[in-house]
Amino acid sequence: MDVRISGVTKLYEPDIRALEDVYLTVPKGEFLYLVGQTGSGKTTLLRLITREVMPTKGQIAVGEYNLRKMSAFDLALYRRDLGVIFQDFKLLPHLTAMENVAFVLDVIGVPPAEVKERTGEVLERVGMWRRRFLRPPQLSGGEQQRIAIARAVVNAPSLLVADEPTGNLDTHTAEEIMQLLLSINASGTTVLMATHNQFLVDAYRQRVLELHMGRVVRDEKRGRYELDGDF
Amino acid sequence: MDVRISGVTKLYEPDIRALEDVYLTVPKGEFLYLVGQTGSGKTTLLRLITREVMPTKGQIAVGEYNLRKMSAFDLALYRRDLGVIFQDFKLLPHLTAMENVAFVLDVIGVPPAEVKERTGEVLERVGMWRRRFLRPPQLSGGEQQRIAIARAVVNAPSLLVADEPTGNLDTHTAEEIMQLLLSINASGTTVLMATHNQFLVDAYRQRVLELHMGRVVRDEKRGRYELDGDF
Amino acid sequence: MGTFRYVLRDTNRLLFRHWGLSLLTLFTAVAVFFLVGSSALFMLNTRYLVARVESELLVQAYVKNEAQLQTVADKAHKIPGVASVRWVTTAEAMERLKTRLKGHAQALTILGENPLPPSLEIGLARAVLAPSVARELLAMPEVDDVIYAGGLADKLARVSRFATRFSMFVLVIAVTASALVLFNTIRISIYSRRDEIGVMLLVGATPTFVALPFVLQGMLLGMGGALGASLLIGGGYEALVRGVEATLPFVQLFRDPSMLLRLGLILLGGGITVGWISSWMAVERFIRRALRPM
Amino acid sequence: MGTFRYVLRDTNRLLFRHWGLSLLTLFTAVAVFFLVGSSALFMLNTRYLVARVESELLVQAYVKNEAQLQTVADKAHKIPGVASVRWVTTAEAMERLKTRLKGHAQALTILGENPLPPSLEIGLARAVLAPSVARELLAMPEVDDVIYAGGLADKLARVSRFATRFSMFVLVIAVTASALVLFNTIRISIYSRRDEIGVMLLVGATPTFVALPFVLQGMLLGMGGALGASLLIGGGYEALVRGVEATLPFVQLFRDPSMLLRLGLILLGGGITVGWISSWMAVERFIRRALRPM
Ligand SMILES: Nc1ncnc2c1ncn2[C@@H]1O[C@H](COP(=O)(O)OP(=O)(O)OP(=O)(O)O)[C@@H](O)[C@H]1O
Ligand SMILES: Nc1ncnc2c1ncn2[C@@H]1O[C@H](COP(=O)(O)OP(=O)(O)OP(=O)(O)O)[C@@H](O)[C@H]1O
Ligand SMILES: [Mg+2]
Ligand SMILES: [Mg+2]
Repeated sequence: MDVRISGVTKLYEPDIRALEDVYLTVPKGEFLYLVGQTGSGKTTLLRLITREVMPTKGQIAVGEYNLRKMSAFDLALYRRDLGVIFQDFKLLPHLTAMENVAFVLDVIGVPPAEVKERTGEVLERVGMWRRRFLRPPQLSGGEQQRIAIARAVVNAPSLLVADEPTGNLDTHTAEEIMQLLLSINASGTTVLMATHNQFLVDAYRQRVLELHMGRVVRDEKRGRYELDGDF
Repeated sequence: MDVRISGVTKLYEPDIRALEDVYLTVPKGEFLYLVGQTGSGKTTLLRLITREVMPTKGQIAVGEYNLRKMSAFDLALYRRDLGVIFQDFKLLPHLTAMENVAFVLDVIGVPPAEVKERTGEVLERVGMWRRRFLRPPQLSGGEQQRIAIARAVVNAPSLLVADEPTGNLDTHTAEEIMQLLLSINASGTTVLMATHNQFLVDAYRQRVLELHMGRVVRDEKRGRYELDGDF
Repeated sequence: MGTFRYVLRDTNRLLFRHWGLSLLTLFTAVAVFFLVGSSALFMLNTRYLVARVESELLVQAYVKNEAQLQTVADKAHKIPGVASVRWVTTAEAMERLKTRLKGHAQALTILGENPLPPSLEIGLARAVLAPSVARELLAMPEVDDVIYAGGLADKLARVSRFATRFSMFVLVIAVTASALVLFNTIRISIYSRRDEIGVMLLVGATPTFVALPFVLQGMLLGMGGALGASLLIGGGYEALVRGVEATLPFVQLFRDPSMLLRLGLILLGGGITVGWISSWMAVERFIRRALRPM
Repeated sequence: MGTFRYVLRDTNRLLFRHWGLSLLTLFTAVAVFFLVGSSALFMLNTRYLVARVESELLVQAYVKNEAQLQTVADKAHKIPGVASVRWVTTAEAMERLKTRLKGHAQALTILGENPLPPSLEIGLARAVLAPSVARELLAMPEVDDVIYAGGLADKLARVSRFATRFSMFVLVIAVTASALVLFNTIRISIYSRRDEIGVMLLVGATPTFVALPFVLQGMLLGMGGALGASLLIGGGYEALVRGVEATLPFVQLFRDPSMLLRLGLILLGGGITVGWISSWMAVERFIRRALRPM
């Protein structure tokens, strides 16, 4: 799915301008890095796309969905087409790693046999097959992150939204995960990835969008990480 | 406080060897990086020190505290001497950023006026003064991490345990936080920092301890990040 | 298919993963339905008692001579509200007076001829009817005089009305309290799982799908609570009836198996309904909140 | 200092930050204490009723001649369990017989000389004492015969015993249920804050410090619940008494302001105690679990 954001401003309660007059078009199949200092609005931008946040002003459309007006049922359908890696993982602590992944497929009514197969496959790919019976509190930070990644990609989404997916990973594992995201991107999935990982951005060059205090300050086709925000 | 770990092995429930025969002595005032792949046992090692985890075998002593046998009251006293930055922050979601920090001082009975002063000071240092009235769910990932850091250092601990304190920070902010940790270290606090941040480790050279599958595989006086685990 | 299986598995998980919580809710539900059931039994017994006492209220109609007893009895049967008619001949009236006077009955032998008049004892369906029945009887030419415990009839009518109203009131209070307590308990128990609800909605579960396990759980807990309460009440009431029979044979408690069974079924239906409504209301609120974008 | 201030602030926060939860707990507590208080009132009324009916039970001692009434009365007063003694002269006995026979009293005029003996009506403190008192009276040479409603005395004694036991049983059930429900509610409400407990302990709070706000909250909720219930019961009972007085003037409900006040105070004390114990037990468990290293 493609993403079309035009003239979006987001004000949070007291008077925090998280985003200001953002225009962004991401064609289907593109890979986009979202960079910027902490608090620059990356997560807010991604949350607009997952519709956890509504813009104060402006329009957002993803694929054929207009996010302004949407019934609860349509929202569910839309989110099934989305893969989301949350910055704070949002794993269910009382389910095992495997159940956390399978869960997404159960929710959308995939037959049990297929759930099992696809879950196993993706757990292998993120290297968590051996740890599949542990629950999140029993997993290391990096392991939890990999389960969150597995959950986001297991339903073969048309749009993948990844918020800081390598924050808890060592350089080597981060690269493996990056390979995984790239291969998913190669199969036609649009990928939006908010990241602070300078090493990855510089090593795997893609389109880079930099935010600074809620404004788009840079949009490069094959950009590098370095932030020019306030230096 | 100094840390003396000798012959520690930690087995988790089914049959996971998180740590195997670890010996480590950290003299008072030292700064130590703990590096290693995800799941190599860094958090487990730090949790032994905060006594969230008991070793299956071996001895741990921190300062004059022997962590094997300890009353609930002594444990509380010990933890007041400790500053901990948790990998998952562990902020209280219903308190404001400021209350989350002040809380640690309230707990140990610091007079209100002093609580206010010290809290304000440390919030300034991590650059969160302006956001002090927001609650964790209203903060960005990096902002939450900085509150967690502020909370860990506000009681001027003798030993600071930091688990991946820069995972959600951009390079610039990460360097600022690193400066803060170094200045605390310079005032005599022992610092143990588990990290995946190659850039920081290589830029601010300190003692490096590398874990691989629960074993110490490297211990360098002024080491670099690169993991030689399984390459 | 997958969905159905998931809902069942998840309901099961909700019930048994947090079995401590489930047990607590169940216990509360049992306590609450026990209260409702007991109030209902209290009401049944009150009404039963009043009905029995009412049936003992008699209107006494003194008839001019014994030959007319049949006529008056026939007419009396036709008056609405008359439940029974019993003849008291002159001889019987004398017998009664003798037993009333106990040891001093010999005094009556001095009387010679029996001066007591024959009468009819008329039982009523309801105490309130006494005055109107008495009036109709008095209007008959064959009837000499009518006596009934006017005060008692009045008292009984009032007690009956009061008891019905009071036990209705208790029942309504009990039902309201039970619904509220159950709703609160389920709400608190859902409250501790609100994160889960949020995550499910974020990965594309429909509101119905999310609500279903919680609602099923609520219904099962309500049913379990009602079932437990029914069994407890059944056993307890049986013991009470037996205990009363053994120690107080003159007291009669309400005892109608089909009525008691009906009470149990009503309780069960009520439990399921209350569990359903309260869990639905509780979970629906969290879903709405979780879906509302910031 | 800091600590004290913190505990107060935190208790306040627990109560008002999650005010919805607090309200629910409070409501449950009110409902539960209402149940306890009502059971207690029920018990008081039962005992009061039994005591009143017992006081109406009389033993009738027939004395040989009127001159001996004084002697017998003096002796009777000394028998333990005798509450009152009343003379019934021959003339008074005749008057009573006349009113008993109602319209047919003229029949008695035929008797001429009054054949009825004088007697003493002896009131008892407790119905069970009737047989022993009767035996002692009969042993007196001046007493001709003793009559009392043996069956009634026996019945009353049984009713009294049964009512006491039954209402005790109801009260015990109510108290147990209330403690359990309150404990469960507080436990569930603490359950939703277990993370908080864990974090507090991790930053060096002592178990007592962590428990204090929760325990205070439990005590306040228990107190609030008991207070609410007391007021409700006070008002409700007042209304009930008035309602009964207006519609059923012949029924007398228990009404002793100092006793009712005491009931309220007991309820209040019980509420605080139950709130304290149950919240302490609930939070202590979480603290122990949070402190146990893996
Ligand atoms: N619910 C909210 N209420 C108020 N302010 C909010 C809320 N959510 C976010 N903010 C503020 O909006 C700004 C942007 O937050 P956002 O999470 O988008 O940053 P970010 O770029 O993702 O940062 P990070 O790299 O640290 O994750 C922050 O200053 C934050 O404090
Ligand atoms: N409570 C637990 N029960 C079972 N296994 C556990 C538990 N906690 C940790 N483990 C396992 O122990 C191993 C070491 O975990 P640890 O959290 O120490 O890793 P780490 O070095 O901190 O990794 P990361 O960099 O990802 O945070 C992991 O494989 C993890 O799955
Ligand atoms: Mg973010
Ligand atoms: Mg870790």
